[in-house]
Amino acid sequence: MPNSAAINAGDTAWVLVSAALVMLMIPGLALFYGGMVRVKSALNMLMMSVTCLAVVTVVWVLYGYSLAFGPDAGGVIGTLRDAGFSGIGTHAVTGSIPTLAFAAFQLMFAAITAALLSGSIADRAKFGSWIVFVIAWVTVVYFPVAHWVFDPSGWISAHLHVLDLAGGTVVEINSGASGLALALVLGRRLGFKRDPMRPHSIPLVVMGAGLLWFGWFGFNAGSALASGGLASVAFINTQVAGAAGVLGWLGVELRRDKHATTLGAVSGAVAGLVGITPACGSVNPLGALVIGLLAGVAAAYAVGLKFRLGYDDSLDVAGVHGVGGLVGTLLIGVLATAAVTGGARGLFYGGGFDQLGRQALAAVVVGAYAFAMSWLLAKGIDRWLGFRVSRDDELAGLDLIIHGETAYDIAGHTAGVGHRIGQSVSSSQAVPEQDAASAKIRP
Amino acid sequence: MPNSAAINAGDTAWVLVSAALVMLMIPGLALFYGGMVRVKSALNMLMMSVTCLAVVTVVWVLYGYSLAFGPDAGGVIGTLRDAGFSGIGTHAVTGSIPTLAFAAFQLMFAAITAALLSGSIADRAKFGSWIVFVIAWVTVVYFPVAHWVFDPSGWISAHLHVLDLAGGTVVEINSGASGLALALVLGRRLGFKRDPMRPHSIPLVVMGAGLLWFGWFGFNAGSALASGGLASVAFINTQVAGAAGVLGWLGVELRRDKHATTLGAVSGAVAGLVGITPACGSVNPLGALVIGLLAGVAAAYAVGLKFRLGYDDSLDVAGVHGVGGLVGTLLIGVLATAAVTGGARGLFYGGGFDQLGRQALAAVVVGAYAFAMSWLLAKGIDRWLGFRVSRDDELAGLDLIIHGETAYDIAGHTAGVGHRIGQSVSSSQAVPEQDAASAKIRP
Amino acid sequence: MPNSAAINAGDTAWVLVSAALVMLMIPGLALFYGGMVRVKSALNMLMMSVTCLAVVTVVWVLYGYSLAFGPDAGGVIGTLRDAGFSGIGTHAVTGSIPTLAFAAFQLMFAAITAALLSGSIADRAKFGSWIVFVIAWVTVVYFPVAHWVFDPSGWISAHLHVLDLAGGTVVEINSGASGLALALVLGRRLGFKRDPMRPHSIPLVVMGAGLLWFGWFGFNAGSALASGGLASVAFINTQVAGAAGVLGWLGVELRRDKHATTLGAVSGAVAGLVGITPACGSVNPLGALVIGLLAGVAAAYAVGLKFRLGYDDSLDVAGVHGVGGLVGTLLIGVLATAAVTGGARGLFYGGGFDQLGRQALAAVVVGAYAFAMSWLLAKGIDRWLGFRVSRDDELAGLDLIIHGETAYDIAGHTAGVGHRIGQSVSSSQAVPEQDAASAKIRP
Amino acid sequence: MRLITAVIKPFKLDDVKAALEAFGVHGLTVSEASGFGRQAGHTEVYRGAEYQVDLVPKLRLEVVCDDDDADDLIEAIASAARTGKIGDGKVWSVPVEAVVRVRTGERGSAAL
Amino acid sequence: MRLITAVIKPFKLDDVKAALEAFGVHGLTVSEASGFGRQAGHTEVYRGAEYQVDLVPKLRLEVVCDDDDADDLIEAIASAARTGKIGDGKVWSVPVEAVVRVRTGERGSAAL
Amino acid sequence: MRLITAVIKPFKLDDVKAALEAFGVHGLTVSEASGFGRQAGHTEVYRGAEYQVDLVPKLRLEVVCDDDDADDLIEAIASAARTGKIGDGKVWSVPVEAVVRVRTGERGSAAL
Ligand SMILES: Nc1ncnc2c1ncn2[C@@H]1O[C@H](COP(=O)(O)OP(=O)(O)O)[C@@H](O)[C@H]1O
Ligand SMILES: Nc1ncnc2c1ncn2[C@@H]1O[C@H](COP(=O)(O)OP(=O)(O)O)[C@@H](O)[C@H]1O
Ligand SMILES: Nc1ncnc2c1ncn2[C@@H]1O[C@H](COP(=O)(O)OP(=O)(O)O)[C@@H](O)[C@H]1O
Repeated sequence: MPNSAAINAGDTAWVLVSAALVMLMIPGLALFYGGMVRVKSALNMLMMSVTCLAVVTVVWVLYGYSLAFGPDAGGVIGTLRDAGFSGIGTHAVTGSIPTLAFAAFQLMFAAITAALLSGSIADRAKFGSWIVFVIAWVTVVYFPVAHWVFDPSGWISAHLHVLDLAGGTVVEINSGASGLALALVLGRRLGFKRDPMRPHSIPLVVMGAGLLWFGWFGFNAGSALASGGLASVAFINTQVAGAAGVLGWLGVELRRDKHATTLGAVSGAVAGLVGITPACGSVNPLGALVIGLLAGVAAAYAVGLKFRLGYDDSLDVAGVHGVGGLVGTLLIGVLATAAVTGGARGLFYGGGFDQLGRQALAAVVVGAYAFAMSWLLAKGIDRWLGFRVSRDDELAGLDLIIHGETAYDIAGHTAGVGHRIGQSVSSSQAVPEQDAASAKIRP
Repeated sequence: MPNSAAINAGDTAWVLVSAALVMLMIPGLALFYGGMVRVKSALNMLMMSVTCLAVVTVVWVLYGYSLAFGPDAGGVIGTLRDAGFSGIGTHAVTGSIPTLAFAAFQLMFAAITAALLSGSIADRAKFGSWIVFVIAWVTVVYFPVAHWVFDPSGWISAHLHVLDLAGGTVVEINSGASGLALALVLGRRLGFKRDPMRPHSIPLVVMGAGLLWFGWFGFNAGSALASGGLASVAFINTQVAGAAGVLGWLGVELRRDKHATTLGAVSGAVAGLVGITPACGSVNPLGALVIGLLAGVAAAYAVGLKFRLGYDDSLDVAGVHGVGGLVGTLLIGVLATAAVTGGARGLFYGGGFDQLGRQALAAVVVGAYAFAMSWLLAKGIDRWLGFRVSRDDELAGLDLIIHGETAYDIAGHTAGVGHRIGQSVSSSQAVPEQDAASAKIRP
Repeated sequence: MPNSAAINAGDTAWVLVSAALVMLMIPGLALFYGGMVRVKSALNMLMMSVTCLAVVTVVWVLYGYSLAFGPDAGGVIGTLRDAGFSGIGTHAVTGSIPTLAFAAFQLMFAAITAALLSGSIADRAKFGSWIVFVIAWVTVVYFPVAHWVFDPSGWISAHLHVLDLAGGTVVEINSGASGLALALVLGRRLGFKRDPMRPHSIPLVVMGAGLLWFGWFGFNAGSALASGGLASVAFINTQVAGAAGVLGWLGVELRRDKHATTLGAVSGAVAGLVGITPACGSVNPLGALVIGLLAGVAAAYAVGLKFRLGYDDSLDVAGVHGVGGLVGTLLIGVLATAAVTGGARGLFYGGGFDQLGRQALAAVVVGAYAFAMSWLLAKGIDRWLGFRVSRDDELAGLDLIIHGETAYDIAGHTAGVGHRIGQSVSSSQAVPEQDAASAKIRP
Repeated sequence: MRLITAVIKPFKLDDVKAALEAFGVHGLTVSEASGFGRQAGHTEVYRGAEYQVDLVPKLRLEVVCDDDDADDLIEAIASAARTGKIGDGKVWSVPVEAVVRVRTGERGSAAL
Repeated sequence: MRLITAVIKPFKLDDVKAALEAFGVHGLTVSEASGFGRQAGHTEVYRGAEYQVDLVPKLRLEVVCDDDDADDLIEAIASAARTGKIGDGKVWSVPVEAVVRVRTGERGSAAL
Repeated sequence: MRLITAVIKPFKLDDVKAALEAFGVHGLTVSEASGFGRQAGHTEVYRGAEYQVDLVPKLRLEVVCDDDDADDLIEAIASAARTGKIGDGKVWSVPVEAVVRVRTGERGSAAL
């Protein structure tokens, strides 16, 4: 099937690769988060991400794409005309790429943004309630906000003329504010501030962070939706800000804790990458350096707030994504350079306070909307289904209780010893008086 | 060196990336499988995949490419003209990409398909016999079947007009049927159905599954061999089916076991991705949703068959790849839509039973050929070299016996204690009466 | 912003993807190395790579790119005109891609080459000194050598006409020689040759190797800086040499140790990939087979030298990268074929000793320069700051001492038990007489 | 001297330790263990196969003490470890003939 | 009361447990251990360097029982754990002065 | 017979083992343990929160021996394990009533 003439193979290749890269961020996030929790709920953490990937994808096909990018209704939301991708075939084009490639790319953004939220409620959420929340949240929060900012006819894009190439508002501030609301509704983990809740596997965290960084090139540079100068500057800015974020966070640690930690290094990387997400297509590499550094520093301080103020945003969604996204979104108003944006300039380059004001307004509106709606949704689900597991289940760990699994069986020579399959199978050997009918191996 | 005019840089970029993505599926599979076995044979599981990557690559260069895609001999096999890539330089073109790019892409398919088989004989195969089997199997089974389906002059492609973009027959049904044969020849693991043989590291399994999903975009959308509408629809279908597969498998688990497990989620993802492999270029996203869901459900039930029927397909190659591949290959005959295929239509879209019949025929022929030949090869090797390790070796675990290694040394503070390097080195300290000549550090 | 006409979207897509792939090699290397050391210093190993990624990136933006690829000064170094990428906007073009894409790609080379060195000094380096060394080393060693070989006006490139597509000299021989110098300056680990220092997690090593192999496609085939025939031959050669390297190393092991090990397989892969790095754009796939095989065999023997000769190149940077890089760089002089190079031919194809001589000269010069300068830098830093930790710290493990962390907390049911957060928090419960002022949770 | 061994639920360690410290005992040795007993294990499911895990995670504590303290200490440990639910564990004591502090070679009570 | 400690080969756990249950003993505590002894360890090779690992994996079982049962139990455990090959392990018993069930505070036989 | 239990610093295992072998003892059982005591633990920091880890890694050695050898063995173990720094650990002994070699059923000294 020959391509429509409007399709550029190079641009399409880049966007498809970028979509795959963003997809990889979801297992990356799962490992990043999963390594950071205690071993007894590690699988639950993985599952919250994995199910986002599954559930949001299905919702996206059914109606999500259409709400976010279907024909505009008043700058606020898309209509349902494109639900089920009806009428969108292989020849449909968006810009210089197939619409289905664009839809696949944007799908991944929705899925990972939802997955980000799971970090704020580690170790204590009912699994079914989480799934319900995810479906409600993407519908009520993510799709509209994506329409406002990413769709050319959305009100933030069309009227506020906010610069946000890859989602400082849609993804980062949105997830930060929503995560905070979730953490408040669910309350603190048992033992918060008393028991150590240290990462059970930092190599897993590093691996996850590595995949996140790698995928972020698709996230940011892929948002150019074409393969050329804009993608290239977004690419190198991403790299530079991630690097600077590492240095920013480690700097804070060395000053405060006297140790440069591995967890700090990768947390700083994520903070820097978050910071540059909105700005990657508006600043030059030196600007990216500043943004990454400040995002790293700000997030390193922000994560301590939860102990001071007593909310349990367990894996620091607000502290890293909220704060980092805010830093980046605002600093566009300072550091945007006309050589990169092709027009708009920040305060530092003589653009005055105009752009900065627009950026701040968008940040506040998105943050407030996300916080309020997420709080309402979470509260509603809590009333309806309960959102938090019982005390005993939380102490025992969600892996065993909810998923019937444990993460590892490597702790030495009892690995595999002292277990029995079902009842009858082992009993046929050791406990012959038991009833063979209780066999539990299922077809 | 300037490119030949026939080469499209965008298409080439996409196929090269896709080849790399499929390569990554092999370590991904290694981790996926390796995490699923007991710790005492985890490295052996990794090694079976790694050596496939090595051995199949070398065979491919020497004669494999030529057998699969060399000049056609009667629709059944390629001739040896292109052995060693002789005469295939940087200017040779296949479609709109360099032939060497096409050859690299197809190489990865051969390697991963062989690696898939290892799952059916976890924990009990002689390593040398496995290598011999792999060489024999790709030669006798994979290369011919790839020629039938993927080469335009192969009989299934040219005469049956079967739709199979990325290898539902060549890769999935083929590996499923061959894996089943292998499992039957080698017999059950000691303690099968009695001892629990639970995954030693589910985070490893999830990580492997993440890499598999990521790589699958190259596998499926790369099979378009160009970067445009077809690749894009294959891409989004892949995503959708993987997601639906998760939901399908978890649905079965919730109904049957009352737990939605992590292993189930990623198994469902793989089943969904397997299901869409043949169909990704023939159905629309809603079709992909149906295929992924059904593949997930079918595989979730199928894996239980091994306990019922008593064959030990240890990691469910037949249950996941065989069954999932069959579901996808057949459902093309139902759900193919002319808007995507550019012609052929499935039953549901008014295409009648024609395409469905062709699909079924191809599935049966490939499955039967693969099963029969694999059984013969495995039996032959078993007679000749023995294919199964001794009882004691199996109990002790293959890692120590075959590879002289253990997977982990992290179990706490005896890590690294109580070992000695060779004899003389430590003895020079603690056991001075021993003979220095027994030093074992090798140059 | 429309692209400049000189920019080819397909080529740009390929180089951006390649840059991302090479970036991924750094976490890949971190895991590869991190899995290979004892658990007590595993995080330190990860951190040495992660901080290279951060530090080298920042240095690259500030002045590194300009030293390596800025306006040539006598074939020896670039001038500082392009420092801070000043004047290099989104429209600047190098070849057929944006200059920023080229700069991002080359950035990753600098970062990973520096990270490679960390393997030679596992478990014993002061963290601050390592950072200082990295900055000095890229400035004094890497940037000049990159200019010599990779910049068209560098003396090795312009005058010696050495063939080295992806850095057999710049990356491999350079890191091998520098790593050896570092190992000599820091001296042997306590217990070297007496205690076993076995890998703490081979699955981590395999995962790292998988990411390295995957990323190497970007490293080698991306070095074509365009998406076409040259990239394709480099791609397939990379695959073939990695595969042959596995077989080469395992062959040596089977002959010598009677075990084909997992660590050996992935080490062989890396050796083969190292070997083909310079040669991937000069030989055909059969040539790649020979180079990969010989690199695997040579490295398998070379790693034993450290025990014989008594230098502690802990993770075999010299043994694998130095030796493998040398094999590849020299064999270009033997196996280069005009059909691939478009001109130059090796000894085997009738090219005489000319090319071989040039290759040898470049190898010797780069190796000698790297060794000498690295030795001087390391010695200087050792005098100035001390480069090695104290005996007690080395025994205790660097993770706890330097980073205040431990890698895992999964060893069973004491996971998370018996720890307290800070002083006051727990004391408020169990040891009430302690002083609340000693609280240690930091904002 | 006596050696008191206690098998307890892991999350009770901090309480037991506090009880010992309140008693003036500042040393103890802890190791991981698993117990079979009245307390039920749990079930895990992998690809549809259910595994019954009978071993329950426990911690095993050892305290060497003076003969006179033994009974009180046993009591203190048992109450600190008590939840009242099945599986709380056991405490037992055995007579010790000699005890040495490795660092100094001190013996008997002085070694504790 | 007696405390019986058995060091056995790991894969023999299920057999020993069955033997204990047949004897009417329904509680025991298991921990991981490693043994040096006559049984040879194994060799591992990493990048050409051979390591001799002398520690052999074992399980360590503890059962507190009545004095009268001790000898029979030792016998039962030993036969259940026996493979006849070197490294089968050891069983020993020591006198117990007191035993308490944590949950209830019961002492002596009632605590088992 | 006696059972000697030693809690030592992990890196001292090889020295203790050598001392035992020099004494003619060729069997022992090792398990992992953690100790609370005078020896300070360490501090870890994760995202700015400091954790004080009080448990210190130790190895726990068990040797069954003849009554006559017990005192000398305790001495030998203690000196081999000594570094002179806090946290070197403890060695204690308890009386053993019976010991059996699982493989053969041999009892008493013959079982060692
Ligand atoms: N006879 C015994 N000898 C040694 N340990 C035992 C014995 N019986 C029970 N235990 C240990 O005590 C734990 C708790 O025993 P269990 O019977 O479950 O509950 P409870 O002590 O509350 O009646 C077991 O998990 C096991 O570790
Ligand atoms: N004197 C001892 N004290 C404590 N444990 C011992 C002693 N001797 C042997 N063991 C334990 O018994 C195990 C088996 O001993 P070994 O000498 O290998 O075989 P066997 O008991 O069959 O002669 C050892 O691995 C060790 O755990
Ligand atoms: N009363 C005790 N009972 C059992 N083990 C103890 C006791 N006191 C100390 N230990 C063990 O001995 C180890 C060393 O004790 P510690 O007080 O730190 O140093 P030292 O023995 O040098 O005075 C502790 O970590 C603990 O494992």
